[in-house]
Amino acid sequence: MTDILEITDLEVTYQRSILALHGVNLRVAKGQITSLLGANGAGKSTTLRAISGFIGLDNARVNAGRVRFLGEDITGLQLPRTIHKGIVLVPERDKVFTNLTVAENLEVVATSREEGSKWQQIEEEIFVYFPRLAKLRNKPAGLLSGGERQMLAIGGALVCRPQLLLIDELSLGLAPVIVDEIIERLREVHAKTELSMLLVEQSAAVAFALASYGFVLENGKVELEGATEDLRSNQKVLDLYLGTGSTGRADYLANARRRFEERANV
Amino acid sequence: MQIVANIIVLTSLYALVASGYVLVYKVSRVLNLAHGELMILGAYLLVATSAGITSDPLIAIALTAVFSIIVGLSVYLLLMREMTGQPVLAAVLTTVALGILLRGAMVLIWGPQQLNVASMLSFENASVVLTDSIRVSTASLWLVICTVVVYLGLLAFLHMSRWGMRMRASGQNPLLAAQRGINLHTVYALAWTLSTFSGSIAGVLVALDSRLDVNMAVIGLKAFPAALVGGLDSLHGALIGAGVIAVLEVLLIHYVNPLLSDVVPFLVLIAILIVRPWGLFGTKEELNRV
Amino acid sequence: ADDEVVIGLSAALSGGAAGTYAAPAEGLKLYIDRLNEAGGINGKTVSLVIYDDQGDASRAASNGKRFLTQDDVQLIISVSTSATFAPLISQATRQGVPILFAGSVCPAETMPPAEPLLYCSTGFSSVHDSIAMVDYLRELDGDATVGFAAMGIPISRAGMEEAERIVLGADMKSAGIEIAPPGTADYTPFATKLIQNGAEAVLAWSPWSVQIRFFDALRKQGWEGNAFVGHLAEAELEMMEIKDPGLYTVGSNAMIFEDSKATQDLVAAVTESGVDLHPEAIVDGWLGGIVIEEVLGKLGDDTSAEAINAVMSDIEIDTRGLRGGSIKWTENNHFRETIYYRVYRWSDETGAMEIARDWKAYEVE
Amino acid sequence: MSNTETGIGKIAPVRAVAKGDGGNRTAWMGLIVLLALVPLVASPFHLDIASQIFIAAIGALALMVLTGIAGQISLGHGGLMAAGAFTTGILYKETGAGIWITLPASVVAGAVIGLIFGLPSLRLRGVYLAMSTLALHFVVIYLGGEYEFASGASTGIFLDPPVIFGYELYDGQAWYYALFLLVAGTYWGCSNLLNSKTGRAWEALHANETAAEALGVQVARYKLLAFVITSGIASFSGALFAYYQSFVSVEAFTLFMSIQYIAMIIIGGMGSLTGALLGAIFVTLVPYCIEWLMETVPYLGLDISTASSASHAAFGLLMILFLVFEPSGLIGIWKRTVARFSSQSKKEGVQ
Amino acid sequence: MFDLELKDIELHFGGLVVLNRVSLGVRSGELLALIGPNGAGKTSIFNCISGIYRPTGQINFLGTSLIGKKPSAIAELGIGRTFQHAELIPRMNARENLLVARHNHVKSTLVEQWLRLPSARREEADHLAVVNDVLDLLSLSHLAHLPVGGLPFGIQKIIGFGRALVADPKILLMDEPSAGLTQEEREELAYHIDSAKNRLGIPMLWIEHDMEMVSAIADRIHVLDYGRSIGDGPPSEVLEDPEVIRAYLGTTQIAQAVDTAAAPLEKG
Ligand SMILES: Nc1ncnc2c1ncn2[C@@H]1O[C@H](COP(=O)(O)OP(=O)(O)OP(=O)(O)O)[C@@H](O)[C@H]1O
Ligand SMILES: Nc1ncnc2c1ncn2[C@@H]1O[C@H](COP(=O)(O)OP(=O)(O)OP(=O)(O)O)[C@@H](O)[C@H]1O
Ligand SMILES: CC(C)C[C@H](N)C(=O)O
Ligand SMILES: [Mg+2]
Ligand SMILES: [Mg+2]
Repeated sequence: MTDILEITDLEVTYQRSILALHGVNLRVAKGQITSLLGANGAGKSTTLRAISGFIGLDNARVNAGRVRFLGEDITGLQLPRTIHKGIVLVPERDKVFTNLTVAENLEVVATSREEGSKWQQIEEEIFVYFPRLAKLRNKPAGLLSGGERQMLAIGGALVCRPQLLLIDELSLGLAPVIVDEIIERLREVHAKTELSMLLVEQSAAVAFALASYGFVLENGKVELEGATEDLRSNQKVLDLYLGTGSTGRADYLANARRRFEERANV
Repeated sequence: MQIVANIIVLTSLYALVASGYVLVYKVSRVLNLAHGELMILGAYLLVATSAGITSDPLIAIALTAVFSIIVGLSVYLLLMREMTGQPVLAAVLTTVALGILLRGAMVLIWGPQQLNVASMLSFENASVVLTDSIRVSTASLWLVICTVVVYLGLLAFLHMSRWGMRMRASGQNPLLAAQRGINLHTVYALAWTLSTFSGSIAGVLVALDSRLDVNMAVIGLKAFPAALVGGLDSLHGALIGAGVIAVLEVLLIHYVNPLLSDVVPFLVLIAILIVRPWGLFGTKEELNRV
Repeated sequence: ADDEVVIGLSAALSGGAAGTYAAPAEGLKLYIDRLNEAGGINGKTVSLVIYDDQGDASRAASNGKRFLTQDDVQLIISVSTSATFAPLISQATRQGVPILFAGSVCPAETMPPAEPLLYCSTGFSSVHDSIAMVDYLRELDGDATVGFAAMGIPISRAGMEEAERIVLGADMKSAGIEIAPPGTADYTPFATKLIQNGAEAVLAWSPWSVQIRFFDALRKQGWEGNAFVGHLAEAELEMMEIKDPGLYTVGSNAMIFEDSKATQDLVAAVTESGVDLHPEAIVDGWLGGIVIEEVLGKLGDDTSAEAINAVMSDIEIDTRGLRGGSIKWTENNHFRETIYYRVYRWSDETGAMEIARDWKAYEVE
Repeated sequence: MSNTETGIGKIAPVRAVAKGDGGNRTAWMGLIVLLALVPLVASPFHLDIASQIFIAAIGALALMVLTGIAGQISLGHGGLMAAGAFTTGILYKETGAGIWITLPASVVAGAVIGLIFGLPSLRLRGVYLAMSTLALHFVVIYLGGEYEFASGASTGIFLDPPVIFGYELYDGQAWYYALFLLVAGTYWGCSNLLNSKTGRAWEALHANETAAEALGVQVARYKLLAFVITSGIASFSGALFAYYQSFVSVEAFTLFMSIQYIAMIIIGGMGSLTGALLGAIFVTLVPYCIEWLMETVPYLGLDISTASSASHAAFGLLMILFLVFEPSGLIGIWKRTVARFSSQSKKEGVQ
Repeated sequence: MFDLELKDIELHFGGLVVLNRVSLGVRSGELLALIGPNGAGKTSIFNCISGIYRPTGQINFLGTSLIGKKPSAIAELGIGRTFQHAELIPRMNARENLLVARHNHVKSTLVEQWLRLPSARREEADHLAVVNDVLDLLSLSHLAHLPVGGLPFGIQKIIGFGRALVADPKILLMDEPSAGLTQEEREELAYHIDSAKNRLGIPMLWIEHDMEMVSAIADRIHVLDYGRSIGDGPPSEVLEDPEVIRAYLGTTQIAQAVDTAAAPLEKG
């Protein structure tokens, strides 16, 4: 099985001084969905953005390490050249152009050569994946709900014809029912196109529902990796990300109280 | 009736200058306070071409257009590009600094004296008799024509071409635009180039119509309320804003006190903005949602 | 040292007004340089300290402080806008250092009754120019309805108000004063108003660029009357370009085209110096130099500011053909006792500049 | 949750991170002593520059509070200074009033104008607000000009040196000390305000008005308060300017002046009072430095007027270089230097 | 009786009906969870209570009507709130951010503050003590001196929670306080919410998507669906309600993923 993406010892700093990643190693297998789990500030978003390329706007820089995409070294490659290589990111926040309509949000991405009927076809394809969007076609994206925005953002990313799709916080702030729908849609897309994906998630449940392999990031380093089945039975993952601690099912207050007591005893 | 003609000419001037503000603001939220100087630089470029390269006025003007495009592009590539990612206020101040630099440089090169560009080009700025009671100068007539053409061109470009759509998208969310494969630098460079180009046209025509000296850069300031009344990111807003300001200015000069023509447009601007904080046609910027 | 007189020159060398003032300032420097090269006057050399004030009040204020506290000048010369007067005057008078306006507009304080320390040798002056303009206009066409074009700065407005008063007092009709604010983009609306008010002749006294744009705007609307403007540094060159016989300048400097002995000397000096200057534009500065030469010539061993002031308050300066008559300063009058005006215009017949009326004397009251 | 339980009531007051007075007490005292000694050695010319810096510093502090802290962009700063200068000038000319009347009157006039021109800020943001404050400039200049013209003071209004407790404030040293005290007082007052409820309310409405309002900050009131207080201070510095230069005229207050003040707070470093001081120093000094360079560097064959346009251009260029290469402002350089030193000394300590 | 009561609230944006005759109430000492799909109008309800949006209908808090009042005036009545996106002041540190929330408790006058008179200084120290207590309580003290802009989002949310607490609220509105937190942090947050409720005995209104957390600590749940109320009652009842399941919870693929270790995707 070939890896579409391979990251070795990646180090990233913000504002020349804040070290966000120190030595991340991860791989994404071609045609597979891989998940990246981790706590807040672990560096998940930073990892995705380092892959898809920073722009001058954020004062971030890759200091060390390599990013290889389809065997080619793309370390430090800037936007939008990474897009032309086939790496597309759905960001965590601000993921749609609120002043453009849904259709324009999709259209703005297409290259100038894709005129007329060809473009129509691309658009229809997206509407097949996300039928909800078809109805909203002429609505300014600023009026969409969170779930609709997420779908539109994924749709917009798909129009870029990615070979590797990066999604940051797929389920953040979305209702369970919407999360279900999006998972379903992504599965469809994946089934049809065998698109390789790297998903960042807080919720291990969502990650495990989609991905076949996973990495766990902690404090800017990969702490754990493995096939989803293995991760799922890993005690640490259970504790940290699934909340199925010793009591089996989450007992929020008891767990917290226990930890407070432990801390107090130290 | 002459008053109406005066209003139309002044509207065209302000509108042409204001379009430059709008273009740059629309894509980058940067208010280009060096626009007045860039406009005048266009006229000085005409002086330079006609003195140094060709004496044929038409070729000189065409060459000036090319040079102004080069100037716009270089301003972006050498300067404003460096400001991507900095706070908007810093970018705005950079344009102020650019203005100061350009002023100094223009005096250094072309001297502080007022130049008679029309006579240098042997362009006879004849008075054109439109009706018995209406006369305008040839250059003002050109000014009106150019403004119409520039506006039609820009509107078509922004709303019908994909690059126009990209400019709108980049203005709203640059990071996402980049993440969707839009080359921000191309978009910004395009905006600066178009803006400098239209500004230069205004500069050349104003210089042909009256004279040329660096002080005329203040016309940039006077076109300001025009761009704002309409809404800084709306092209047709700028046109209407220019109309409002020009009407006010001409009527104040004619019927009230000309000294108020500096003050009143700004007061009217405030009044309009208080009713519509984003100008008559500007996009309502996202309220703070919490 | 006693054999050196330190003079401070604050001038609008850059900035918006440099078009009018940079050249005279350079001319003055040129004159002084020549004096020094020739060994100075009366055994004294002049050390000229020049600071740019950009025509800006705050800068002039710090220039003034610098002259007085750092350079210890004995005389200050101003070749700049009226905006710079107040700071210079307020500081210099307190320290008892005289100021010579040589190229700047003459402030009212130099005219009778004159302030003790302020002197003016400039060839234009808003109120007196207005008197001469109206006078000439009446000779030309006593029935004309007269319009006035001013700029929104105090000195220009004052001049035009005075002119209107004289016109009305002489039973002529006024078409009103149009005041264009600084930074006006288009003078057409102002011109329209003057035309519609029936102006048959127009008087203007303001910075050259404003006078001339007013005039352009009038002509563009097919107006065919005569215009009378102040004779500022840019005037001669521009009039030769405009070639409009209806445009008259009224002022007290001679023009270069006359090719008189005085102007020939001036042109020769400029050519010899190799400095890139238009002789036409530097006359006021040159005359400032002459004033200094004459004053120092009369100065004894005491080169203090008081001594210089004492000399200046009672002196008659030969203008060597660059003006009509001499500049005579007395205790009470630091402008001149008699001012001579000449009127110039372009002549279509000869295809050259001509003197429309030769020197005429006006008493200064 | 009550403080008596935990007994941490006696913690030292927080030092603002954002406003950072950046340094400890002894350093400040040292600096103050040093500055107090300056007039003993400096030439009158240098004292004049110092005084110009002090006047600029007061104005820059005001603008920093308004723009850098409360987030309200203003291009009307020059207009406000003009308002102060004219209030003083007119009062002096018409009534001969002394400094104890003219200065407070200028502050009040500035505050009132600030209140009026702060009103649009309740609706407008960003450049739109900036433009509406530009109107302030034009209005004040128009009114001042009409006064000058009507009163026949076409060369401007002259002021005699102010008399304080029978002592005439005229020579450079006296002004130096007086202005120095006023700057220190303004800095101290502003910094107190910033470390209080008021300053925090300004920061809050700067960050997000809606959220601030929901936290109980009366956004409208605090915005206007920011305008009133800072306009009062700006107007005060305008009055000082008038006294210091002994004249008032509309032509002294150009739009360029407002832009210079904006330049001061940006070059100094947004959000920092110390930055405002650094910015005032920088912007005031630069033209002199350029001039000095042009004099000292072997004569480039420039005639005088070319040289001064060149210095004009150089000022623009320098500002550009600064903005491009040091966007966090002088205070950023300062903090980095301090950080480097302290981290170095820490490292050395470990070794 | 309800401490806070909303009756027949309606809210429109242009043509969009955001809230359609919503009524709900919270008692003192009660934790009411507000759930519903994205865009259901949950945040809008908070904004109506805070006075940021102007709905029609009635909102009464402890006998005072909130309709038509300004947000700051409403906050002064003791309504504390956290925001979906934290909305901290990025340049300030955590301590100062919390001090901002003491705004309405500061009594010193402008002049006292300006001149830093002893009275102002003393008062400042008192407020600081309250703030430090809360920071301690939330184990945030070690971060208190850092500008919050650079802190992870999750920490910012907890600081936001602290900011609401420090204002001594008479009611607490929390907008998705757990979004962006890890499981561990969620458990601790749940603990803090629960203990604050018990200690202060105030009513609390809480928007949440984490159903496990909701069922663990909420006293009652109110369900919104596209601007309408579709359920209200104790967690056990509401979460079993077929309509709620249809509109909001869905067929819970996620639960399956966790519980039955659903097979990974066929591919690969
Ligand atoms: N623009 C920035 N400037 C400075 N530091 C930053 C910036 N963006 C992120 N960081 C820091 O980098 C680290 C990693 O952040 P990142 O956003 O990658 O985390 P994450 O795992 O995506 O967290 P979250 O779950 O909150 O999205 C954090 O400590 C964060 O504070
Ligand atoms: N200021 C506004 N202008 C226009 N539409 C708005 C505004 N505020 C909210 N809406 C719309 O009202 C609807 C409800 O929004 P609200 O933010 O209350 O949802 P929510 O239930 O909090 O959703 P989420 O779970 O995603 O936070 C959405 O469709 C939203 O787009
Ligand atoms: C008419 C002009 C000579 C006036 C001059 N520009 C000034 O401001 O003083
Ligand atoms: Mg993230
Ligand atoms: Mg919400």
